[in-house]
This record gives sequence, structure tokens and C-alpha cells, in this order.
Amino acid sequence: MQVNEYKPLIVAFCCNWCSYAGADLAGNNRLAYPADVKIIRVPCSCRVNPMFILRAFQRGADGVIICGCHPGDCHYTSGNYFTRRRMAALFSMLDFLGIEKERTRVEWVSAAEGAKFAATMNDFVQTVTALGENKRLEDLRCKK
Amino acid sequence: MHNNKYLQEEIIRISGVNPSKCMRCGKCSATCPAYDEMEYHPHQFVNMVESGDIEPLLNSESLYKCLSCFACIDRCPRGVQPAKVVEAVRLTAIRKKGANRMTADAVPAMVDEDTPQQLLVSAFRKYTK
Amino acid sequence: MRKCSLEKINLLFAEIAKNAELYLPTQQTDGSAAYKKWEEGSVWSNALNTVRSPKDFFFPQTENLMKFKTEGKSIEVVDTRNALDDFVIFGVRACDVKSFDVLDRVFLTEPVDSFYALRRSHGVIISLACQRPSETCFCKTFGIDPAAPAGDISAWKTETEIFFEANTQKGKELLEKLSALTEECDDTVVSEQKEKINKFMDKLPLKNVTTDGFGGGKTKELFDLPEWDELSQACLGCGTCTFVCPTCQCYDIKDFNTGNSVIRFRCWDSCMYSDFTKMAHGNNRLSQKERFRQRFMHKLVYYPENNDGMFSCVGCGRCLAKCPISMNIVKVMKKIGGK
Amino acid sequence: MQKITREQLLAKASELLSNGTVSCVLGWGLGEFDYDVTPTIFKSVEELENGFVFNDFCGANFSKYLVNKTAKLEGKILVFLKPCDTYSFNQLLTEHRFDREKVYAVGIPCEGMADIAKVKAISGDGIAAIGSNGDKLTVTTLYDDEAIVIDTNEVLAERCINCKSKKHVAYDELMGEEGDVTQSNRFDEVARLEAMTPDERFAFWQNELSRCIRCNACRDACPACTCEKCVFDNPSSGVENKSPANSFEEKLFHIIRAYHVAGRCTDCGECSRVCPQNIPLHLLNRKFIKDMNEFYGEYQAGAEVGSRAPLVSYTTEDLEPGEVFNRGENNA
Amino acid sequence: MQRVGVFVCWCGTNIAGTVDVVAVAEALKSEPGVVFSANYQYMCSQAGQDMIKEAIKEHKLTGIVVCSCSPRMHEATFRKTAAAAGLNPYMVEIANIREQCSWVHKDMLTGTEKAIILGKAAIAKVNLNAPLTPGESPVTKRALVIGGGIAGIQTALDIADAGFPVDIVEKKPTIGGKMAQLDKTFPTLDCAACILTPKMVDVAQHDKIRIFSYSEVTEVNGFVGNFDVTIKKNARYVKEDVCTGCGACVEKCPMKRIPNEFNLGMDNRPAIYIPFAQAVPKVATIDPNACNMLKNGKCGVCSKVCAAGAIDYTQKDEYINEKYGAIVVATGFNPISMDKFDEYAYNQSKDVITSLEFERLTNAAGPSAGKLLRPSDGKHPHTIVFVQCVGSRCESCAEKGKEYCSKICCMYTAKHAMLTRDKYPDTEVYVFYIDVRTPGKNFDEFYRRAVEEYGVKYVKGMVGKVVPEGDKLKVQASDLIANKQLHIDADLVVLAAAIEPDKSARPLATMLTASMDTNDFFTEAHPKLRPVESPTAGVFLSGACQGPKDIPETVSQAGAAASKVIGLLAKDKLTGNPCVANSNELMCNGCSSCANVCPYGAITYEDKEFRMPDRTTKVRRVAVVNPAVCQGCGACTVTCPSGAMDLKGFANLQIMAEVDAICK
Repeated sequence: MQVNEYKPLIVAFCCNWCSYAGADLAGNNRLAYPADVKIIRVPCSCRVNPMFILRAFQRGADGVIICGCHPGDCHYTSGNYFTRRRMAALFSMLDFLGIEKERTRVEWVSAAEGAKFAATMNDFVQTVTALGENKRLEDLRCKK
Repeated sequence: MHNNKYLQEEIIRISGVNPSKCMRCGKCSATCPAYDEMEYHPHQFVNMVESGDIEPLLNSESLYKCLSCFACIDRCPRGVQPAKVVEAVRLTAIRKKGANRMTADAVPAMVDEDTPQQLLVSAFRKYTK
Repeated sequence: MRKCSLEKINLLFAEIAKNAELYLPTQQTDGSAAYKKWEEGSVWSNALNTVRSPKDFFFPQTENLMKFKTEGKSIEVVDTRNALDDFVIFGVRACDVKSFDVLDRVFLTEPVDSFYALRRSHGVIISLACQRPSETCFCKTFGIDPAAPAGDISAWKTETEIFFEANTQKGKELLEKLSALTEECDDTVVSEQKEKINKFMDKLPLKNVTTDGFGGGKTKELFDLPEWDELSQACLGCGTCTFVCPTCQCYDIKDFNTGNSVIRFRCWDSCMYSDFTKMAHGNNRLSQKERFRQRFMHKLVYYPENNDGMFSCVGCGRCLAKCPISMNIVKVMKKIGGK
Repeated sequence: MQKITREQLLAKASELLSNGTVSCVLGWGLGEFDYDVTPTIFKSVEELENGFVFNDFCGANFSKYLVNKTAKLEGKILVFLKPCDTYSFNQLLTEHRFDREKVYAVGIPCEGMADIAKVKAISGDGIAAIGSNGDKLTVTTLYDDEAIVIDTNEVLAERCINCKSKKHVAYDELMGEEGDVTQSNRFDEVARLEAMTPDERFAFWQNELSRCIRCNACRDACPACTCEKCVFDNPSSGVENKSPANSFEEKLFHIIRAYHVAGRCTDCGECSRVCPQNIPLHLLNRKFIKDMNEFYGEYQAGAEVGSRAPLVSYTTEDLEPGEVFNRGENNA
Repeated sequence: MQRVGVFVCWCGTNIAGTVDVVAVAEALKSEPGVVFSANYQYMCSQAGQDMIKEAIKEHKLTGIVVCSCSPRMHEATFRKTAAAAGLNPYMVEIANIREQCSWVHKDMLTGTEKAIILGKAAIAKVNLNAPLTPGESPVTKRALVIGGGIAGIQTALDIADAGFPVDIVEKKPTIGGKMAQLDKTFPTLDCAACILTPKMVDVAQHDKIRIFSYSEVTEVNGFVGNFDVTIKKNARYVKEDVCTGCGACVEKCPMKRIPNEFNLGMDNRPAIYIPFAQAVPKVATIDPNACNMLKNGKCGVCSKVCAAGAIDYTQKDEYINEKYGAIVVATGFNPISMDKFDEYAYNQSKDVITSLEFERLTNAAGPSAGKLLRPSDGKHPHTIVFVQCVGSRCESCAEKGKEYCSKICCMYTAKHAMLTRDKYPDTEVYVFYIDVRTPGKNFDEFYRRAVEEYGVKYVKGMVGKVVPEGDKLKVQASDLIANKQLHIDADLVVLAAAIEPDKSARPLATMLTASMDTNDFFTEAHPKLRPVESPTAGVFLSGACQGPKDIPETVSQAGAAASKVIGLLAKDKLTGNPCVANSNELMCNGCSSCANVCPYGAITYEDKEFRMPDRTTKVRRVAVVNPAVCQGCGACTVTCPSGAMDLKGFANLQIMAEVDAICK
């Protein structure tokens, strides 16, 4: 194991009904993924305000991922459809400002997809690690 | 069955048709006025293109029996557009042979007073590209 | 008086930049001018003035005051001030030079604002006389001579040369350091230029704007004039006028929680904002009319009242050019002046 | 040169004021120079005759004023709306921001408004007078004896070069001829930026946004930003922020500003018009508009009262957020 | 500032194996607000819970953080624990250090580090928690069923049998719906009337059921438990309570040539009519568009012959206001129009009919008294062609048909074919099909019987065109198996038309703020787990308004909807989820964005007068969230530009505090 290896900080917003349960299932099945991922529970992916995402980047996150129920399966019927549109618009805008598009992601993870949750997180951490530190949306005041 | 992937893709590309949308109802063939003249019928064109069984179609006279009346396109409940598949196969055959089946020079000889203009136009579209 | 050929101006800049950070109006991508740190290849803008005023140098838009480091439940106060290098601001127009006087009276009188004072002590101002005032200029209203700018060093530019005259000790010292690149000369050219500009000042459309009717002691007369309603009705309540103004000096003190510490900083504030000077009991100026009135009353009445009649407007014309709805101090002065 | 003249508008305003249809007129007020007009409420014919102007610099979009003015003033307000203003007008109605009954809207044709900065770029600073003659502006400066003649098309404001519509979508009465929705190239600049590499885009915006002084003019002039309290002004929102302390905060403000009006922005261009630092803020709004048009079908905010913006709507077939980046490759 | 207690659970070795629980408890001790921190082997055990209760009391805790397993596991447990100790249950936050930490990370160091961060996030959140109390609202113990077909009838009966009053609103003069028009029902071939009409009578006689026939719902306000509904009772010009249904008026009415909608226009009825013999209510109705008296003031025959004196030409539409606790939608279906299917010559020949018309044709109470005769000439048809999937599964012809499978056609066509062969063995019967879909108890057996026992000729392929020629219908079709084009001279062609939701459904959905799919079928709250509930609380779905259904399915769904309604009406008060949205009216712009994204219609607007900062008053439109209807998804909070809308329990500041804590 390397020392001082770069560890990204990943904030994952998970909807309570599908993705958070999917993350629990990953745990039940002992499917490992990096500890760099920290999960925040929200009732629905549509609760995630773009402000939260920017806030995470400001405070030092290197990647933000939003997980919700698969389209059509939203506990609240339509929440994730709004998420899909909002995040499509937001991500495209971040890309427009030249911010690495790989740092943001939306994934649909059902309560049964523990394996998908772990795989998604492994992949996302890998992607963000390859990008390195978030420089384009950082707030130097918040650096340690 | 000979599966010719290249030709299959080519025909799908030319026609712009997605044969897998076909749910095998046969309404195209049911509606086809040239049915009896054809060895392979509209629904077979769709099915055979879907399965990649192109060679028999290329060599079949059915290609030139299709009237291009587009009744099958109109009636198909799935929007598959069989006539476009037929036309694409026809075009592939023409290209393969490296020659148009009809040239402008040949037209006057075929014309007689009873031939409607529309037929000529339709024939020209069918036999050349 | 010393002069230098414009051909050598970059050498001169380089020489200044050897000992201090040099800032000069630089052309930006949108064509406007902004003070930028000089480096090899910087292009000195031809614009009459910068969009942002040079007050930034002494009173930046945001400035950290201190930091509270939190560790568990303990708090440690950290001084965030860094040692400051000397810097030179080049090409400050007469109006803006005057604005420093306005700011000085606020920040350098007791209690002295040590942050401002520190920056002020490290800065050397090389002013530059105006040759082509704009239609929005009305510095003369406030007794400013655009052809004879103050500052540590005054400068005049012609087609081919630039002339310098040191006004202060700081200025003299700097000019001496530049002696290799400059030569002694008389003031003929400069006098001519001064005369020409002074004559020209009478052609300016705003030459007749006067401060008559304003000044200390006018509060009661002006405060309740019905004209304020009309003047303020289109005001959007944005801070453009305030933030481009060289003399506006209000700030807000805020805390920013970084997660590991709290940074206490100050930042420009605008009396046009609805939350300006918000206090525990609420706001003391509740309508946009009151906020609008505050800004102009401050510049034209309250400030002179506390500062020996000195107005806190220097006639630079920035607000005239930048207000989204073209409402400005000139319109206010014309409407209610002399009442 | 506008097809409709000050005199025509003045006559209309005087008529409506005199016959009691309206109790006041929201119009352009005379300034110090020939280009600095101020939105003004005129309450009498006399005031109108003394102060009302209409020329090539009457760019301000009046729609937003209606939110506050209708709530405060008694009686009906006459408002003159250029075609692009009518979109904002409708959008505000969609959002129930003012009482339609209290407004008498007169649609007026617009040939595009001039940008004084572009005029000055040609004539130089120190403008003494600007006259209008056909499609030319005659600019007299303090420094030149002869007037400089400028083609109005050369100095059109950016938003007018890329005018999206000369057709009014709302009015009580229309003056002059009705125009059409125009085929504009308004997304070209967005497309040009999209074609850049992310590094180039980042550098571009870093440079543009670094000039921001957070004067809030873009927000306060925006007819879509009519919040009772902006999140950036509200300490209890947790994101209140008064000045851009660093480049992150510059971006935060402008991303969120554009995001909050996404789907509601009619692309009126006021944000860029009023920016003292000439930051092309409209490009951020247009990026959202362009994206949403491409992702979810053409939508023009304000074209219709009561229409549903793309971000408060959905279909089950929408594209995934991850797909927004490689659309180009698929289309190619 | 809160007084927070932190409780770190070992979960045996489940957590303690990879997380240094002691270190976690120690590290979290110094977080802001934390006044107590402890660790224990099993927090969820009685001893663990007692420890929490004790600490709450001893340290006067105002909030607790339990670092343990997933909140999906034990959040409810610890909330109860807190409540038992007098702490508001919503002052509990869980840091998930098992499923999302100890179980997925192998290394003690990283596990501990992450557990501390997760704990800090939970502490940051609980510091901003506020006590929440679920709202309560009373329940009006009365249900409304919209639609009086078999779905509505069954739902109403089930609810009424449970003891709750039910009102049925039916827009036709009688209840009974489509089933009343049917002849026999598959797969048992019982007569539809024989099984339906007793139920209709039950409805009529039930003391808990009121029938509003010839009526429509025009306005719905309120929310679950408290709906306020306006019902428009159309004037039928006959006093319902007086009419005996003797039929004298019907017999004597001189306006006899009005197409009879009950027989789908295949015969006529008078201007005053009773749709069919077993109608409920059995009351005459005057068709105002046909009655001479109502149109011109001339006639009055019915009034003269009515012994009971029930005719009232001056009757007006009546509006009734009633309160309901629950609403069941049972608006049913209709066959789609065949107008656009030119290829089948439906509009050219009377002998091309739809399956529903075929039902009437074979029904003993139908226009031909049950004899299968051709509508054109009354002759017995010898060759009958049935065409399936007419307009169903029709993707390309959205303007003509429907994309979906209508589900019931395969079975009723098999029924028609079988019955025809049974009664008239001399007829030749063809059924053209694309697929035969017969899942269902005894369904496939039924279909196979039609083929094997009754000799129905099933042909795989579609009919391409039907051309009337003389008294024959020339049918041109594909036989895909034989690879032949068939030409059949048919006497009768029967089209299995696709079915679509009733046209009244969409405006009704708008009134109910219930969501619909693009085909105008009502959307269920969850396709698997809540199939009879609409996402709008208190609105339930019964029958084909939710999707194509046959009778057995409809009846079972009707029963299911009824049981959901009973479950709701049995409650005296509804307790809501306290984590609901709420709007700060001082910041609200009234722009309607939030209402646009609310899937539950929980947001309404009202004009309110505000004192403005500049001392003036201003009337503004502001959003109001109904906490009884809001489910707490938070969609509104993000769409609100001013941030006026926030979600209790998951507030903007709370989530941002979590973000900050994780990122610091």
C-alpha cells in the first residue's frame, strides 16, 4: 500500500427508498467500496438542490454523486424525473464553465442493487481519483 | 440460412427501418395488392432482413413486383415501413450489379399511349438510383 | 520636473516593478480598462479611466480581518494580516486621487482603520493628467483640476513623452530611482497642456453642475423634498453605483465558516441594499426611496457636515456611465440643488 | 432609427391618460445626454411633454417594474412594450407576479436598440449629442468638429443583433406593424464555447467572471429575478453572500443565478446590458435555454401565459444527466 | 444550542470489528453541542435503550445521535426510545456506521475515521433539528365512487357492507356500465345480466348507498379525509322519487326514432326512455335534445300518460355539495372510434361491427332479440371474420389507435367465436390474430376449446382490407403460417376495437390532482405495492380507469380499492408524516413552480395581505402546503428560487450542515 496516496472525497446523496437501501444492501452483502464515499440520506433524489452540490465542492469534495430510484420507480412517483432534468441542466452548465464533467454523476440504484451500488462507487472513486484534486470549483479558504 | 451481416446493416441503414419493431401481424402482406405476384411477401422481407437472410431476397423477382404503392407503410401498426425495406433491398441489388435496371434511353421504347406518366416515374424510381 | 520618452515607457515600468508591485490600467478583453499588476507584455490602456476605481488598493472589496480556529470546543483567534509589499499605482486620474482624500478622512481619523492605514502606507500613487475628459466628467464641480492631479507623483502624457513631477517625499524617492530613464526638463509642455485642458473644461456638458444648495446643515431642507420619490422610483436597488464609486466606503463585516475555522472578513456593502445596516430591530431605511436618499444625502450633506465641507463625490462619472437605469448624482443635484 | 416616433407614443399616452383609461404612464424619461434614459412614471400630459423620450437607446425592459408598481399605484398603468419585453410580461403573468387588470399594455415595434458602448467605441469618448437620421446615427463629440455618422446596425446591442422575435406575444393595443418571430443566431456564441476544450472554456469564464463586482445589477434588472427575498441576500438561507471573496463565489453566484431563472428566462438580455463589467452573462442563460431546447424540445419562456417550463415538467423518456455530454458525438 | 448525546453501538463485532467504537465516542465528545458520549455493545437492546433514556434524563439532552446500523433498521426503535424518555422523536439522528461503514470497509483505521465523520455529520444535523409533531386531520366517514359500472358497484357494495355510507355518481341514467351491455362472460359463459343485475339491485336497496345517476362531479376541493365535492345532477325532467318505472310514457312517446345508445345505435328508442329493463334506478329520463316538449313546447304526451305525475318539464340541473373522506375513481373505458380505420370499411358497411356491437347483437335483450342477424339485411351470416388488435398495439398510428395491448380482446373474441359456432354450427368463423394472449385462470383452456371443440379457424395474420361488394364483404388477409394471402367473402366482420379510458377521466384527474399517463389511464401510487391507490392521498382506483382489465380483475381491484377505503374511513383521525414541506410566506413569490412539481397536489395558493418593510401593505399570492397531503419528497424545495419552500426534517440548512461536516 502506498503512503500519502491521494484520497478523493466523495459526497453521495442517496434517496431514502431505493439508493440508501441499495447502499445498505451493499453493506449486508459486505461488498466493499472505498471509505472516501460518504453518504447523505435525502428523502428523494429530487431533494438535492444544485446548491448542495456546489456547496460540497466548495467545502472540499472532489466528486458528487446523486443516487435515486430508477426512473418510473420513484417512491414519490415523479421525483427522480425532475432530478433527471435538473441535473442534466446543471451538469451541462458545469461542463460549459469548463468544470470536469466526470466529477458529477447521477446513478439510479434500486434497493435490490447492492452490487450496483458498490460497483458504481468503486468506479466513481476511480474516475475522480484519476482526475485528482478538485481545483476548478475549490474554495481555498476551506482547504485544511 | 446465410447470414450476411454487412448487407443487413446496409439495408437497415438505407431504409432507415428498424425491422425488430415488427410484431409479425402480417397486415402488410394482407394489404399488399401485388401479393400473388411476389415470391417473398412484404412481411417476409422484413423478417428476412431482420434475420440477415438477404441473399434470397436479392435474387428474387419479388423485388420488382412491389408496386411501391406504400399500402403496407400506411397499414403497418408498428411503423415498420416494409416498402422501404423492399426498396432498400432493391437498391442493394442494383448497386451490386453495378448497373441501373433502367436507363433514360430505354424509356421511349417502352412508352405507349396507355402508359400513365405516374407509372413511368414510379418505375424510374424503382429501377434506378 | 522630469520626462521620459514613451518609447521607453516599458523600461520605466520594469524599473518601477523591480522594487514594488506596479499596477496600471490595462486593457481587458472587453475593451475596458482595469488596474492589473504590470508584467512584461502588459498593455497600458488608452481609456480615460478604469471601470473599477482604484479604491480597491486601499479598501479592497473583501478583506480578511481575523480568523477563529476551532478545535473541538476550543477557539483560537488568529491574526490573518500578512506583511505587505510596497506597491505603485500608476495612472490615477485627478478625480480618483481626490477620492483617496475622501477615504482617508474616514479611515485614517481616530479610530484609525489599521488595515486601510497599512495599505495606504505601502502605496505610492502616480497620477496622470486627463487630456480627453468624457461627457460624464464633472470633477470641476468639486474643485478638482484634471490637468493638475495630486498624488505622490503627478504625470502628464503627450503623444511622445511623459512628464513627472514629485509632490511628496515618497514620490521624490521613487522618481530618483527612475533617474536613469528620465531627464530633467522645464514645464513648458505641461503648462501648455494644462491651459488647453482648462479651456476645454468649459465645453463639457456637465460644467454647470454645482454644489449650491448642498453641504453640511442642509439635512432639514433636503430630507423631505417630494422630489426624492420621483428620483428614486426607477432605482433597482442594485449596488452598481456604490461599487464603481471611488468614494463609497461602507462595508459589512461577516463571518465565513470554513469548517475548520471561522474567517471574519469585511466586504463592500451598499446603502442601496435592503439589508444594509440591518440591526436587531430590523432595518432603519425601509423603502428604496429612503435608501436612495441616503446615498446622495451622505455624499452631499452628511459627509461635508462632518468633514469641513468636503463632498464625498469627485465627479468621476462612473455612476453616470454604469447605472442600469441611468439615474445618478448629477440628475439628483440638478433636480434638488438650490432648493 | 425606430419606426415608431416619440410623437406617436406621446400622442397615444396623452390620449389614454386624458380619457382616463390609465392613471399613469411607465415610459422612458429624458436624461442628461441623448442616450441615458431613465424609466419614469408620468402622471400627467404635461409631465409627458416635458420628459418623455423615445429613441434608439430605450432598451430597458419595463416588465419587471410592473411587479412593484401595480401593487403600489392606483389605477391602470400604461406600459410600452417592445416585442422582447412582452415575453417577460407574459412570464411574469405566468408566475402571477402582477395583476394584469392593472396594466394597459401597448405593444410597440422595435428595430433594435443601440449599445452606447459600441457607439463610443467608434466615436470615442466625450459625446456631445446623438441624432438619428434614417438608419444612421449622427454622433457629435466634444473633440470632433464634424458629426460622425454611424450605421445603427453597427452599434446594435448584442441582444438586438440576435433578436429572437419582433412579434408581440401580449398587448392590449398594438401600435405600428406586427413583426414575426425571427430566425436568430443567438445560440452561435454558446455553440462556439461548447466547441472549445474544457480548459479553454474554464479560462474563458474565469476571465469573464473574475471581473464581477457583485453589484447585483444583473439580478436586480432581471425580470425573472423577482424573488421577494433572494437567497443570496437572506442570511437564513445558509448561502447568503455579499461579495465574491474568491473565484468559487463568483461562479456560485452566477451558476445559481442562471439556474434559478432556467426555464423562466425569456432571453431578454437585461443581465448583460446592465453589467458594468460587460460580462456576457446572457450566455449562461442561453446555455440553459439551448440545452433545454435540445433535450426537451423547443420552449420559449413567456411565449404563452401559463406554459410549463421544462424544469417543472418531465417525460418518462428524458435523457440521462450522463448523456448530455456526448450528444454531439451521437448526432455527428 | 442543543445538548446532544452520542451513543456509539458496537453491534457486537459487526461494528466494533472494523471501527474503534471507543475512539469514535471519544472523538465525537468534543463536537459542538455534544454533552454526553457513550458506547455500548447493543444499543438496540433493552439495556442499550435504557442507557439512552437515562442519559436523556440525566444530561437533559435535547437531541441524540445514535451511531449504529442503518436508520432503515432502527430509526423507529430509537425514536420510540427517545419519546419514552420525553424527548421529541424527531430529535434523533442515526449515523449509519454499520451497513455504510464497518461492513464495507476492511481496515480499522479507515473505518474509524469514516465513522467519526459520519457521526459528525449526524451531530451537525441534529444541532439544527427541531421537534416535529405530526399533523392530525379528521376523517369524513363517507366515500364517493365515481362511475357506476361493475367496478364502481363492487367498490360501493364492499365499502357500504363495512358500514360506511357511499355515494355513487354515474353520468348515465342507470348504473351497470359496460357489463350491462354484455351478453355472456368468459371463461364461464354465465350471462352478464344474471350476475350483474342482482348486484345492481343490492346497490339500489343498500341503506348505506346513494346513487346519483345522470350526474357528474364538477368540483373537488380538499384533501384526504376531507374532500369537498360538488355533484351536478343533470335534469332528467322526471321526478326520480315519484317515477315508478312503469314504462307507459316510453310506450306512448311519439318521438320514437332516436338512436338507442344502449344498443350502440343499432336500434331506436323514444325521447323519454329507460335504458334497459333492469336499469337502476328504474326511472325514465327525457332526452332534452329529442323531446319536442322541451324543444318546442309542443307535445306533453308523457306527462298526460304518467299516472304517478312524475314528469316535470321545468326541472333544472341541481348542484349537490357533499363531504367525503375518500374518493374512488371507477370511470371505466370505451372502445375507440373506428372512424379512422378505413381499411376495415367500418363506416362503409353496416356489416362491419365492433365486438361490443356484436355483444348487443347476440344479447337476448338486444336489437335482434339475440338472433345473430346481419345489421344490413337481417339475414343470417354464414361467414364471420373476427379481427383482433384493431387499434391495439398500434405504435405508428397514434392518432388512430393505442400503443398498448387492450388485454380483453383475445378472450372475448374467443367467446364470440365459440358462441357463434355453438348456436349456428353452419357458420364459418375466422379469427385473425397477431398473438393470442390468454393468461388467466381457465383462459387458455377456453381459447383452445374454441379451436379444438368448436372448430373456430384461428389464422395467424392480419386482415389488410375489407371491401364491401354486393352483399358480401371481401376480406383480404394474410395467413402467415401458410404464407398465403387469403381472400374471404364474409357476411359479417367483427372488429376487436382497442379500449381507451373514458373521456371524462382527464378533466376528473385534473380536479382530483391525480396523475395520469399519456394514454389517460390513472397512474397508481406504486405499480406493484400500491396498485389501487392514486399518488394523491385519499384517491383510489378501481377498474379499467387504471388500465385495461377484464371483469374478474376489475372486481378484485374494486374489492382491493374498497378495503383501502375502509382502512382509511375506519380511522378517526389521520396522522401525517411530520417531515413535510412548508413555505415561508414572507419569502414566497407565489410563482406556482412548486405546485407544478408536486405529485400530490398538496400546494395551493392564497392571497394574503402583508405589511411591507416600507410600512405599506400589499396583497400577495403565497403558497400553502397541506401537511395532510404532502408526502415530503422535497421536489418543491429545489424548484423554489427564493428558498421559501423548505422540508421539515430535511431542511436546506440541515443538509448543508451535513455536507459541511463531511467535507471539513
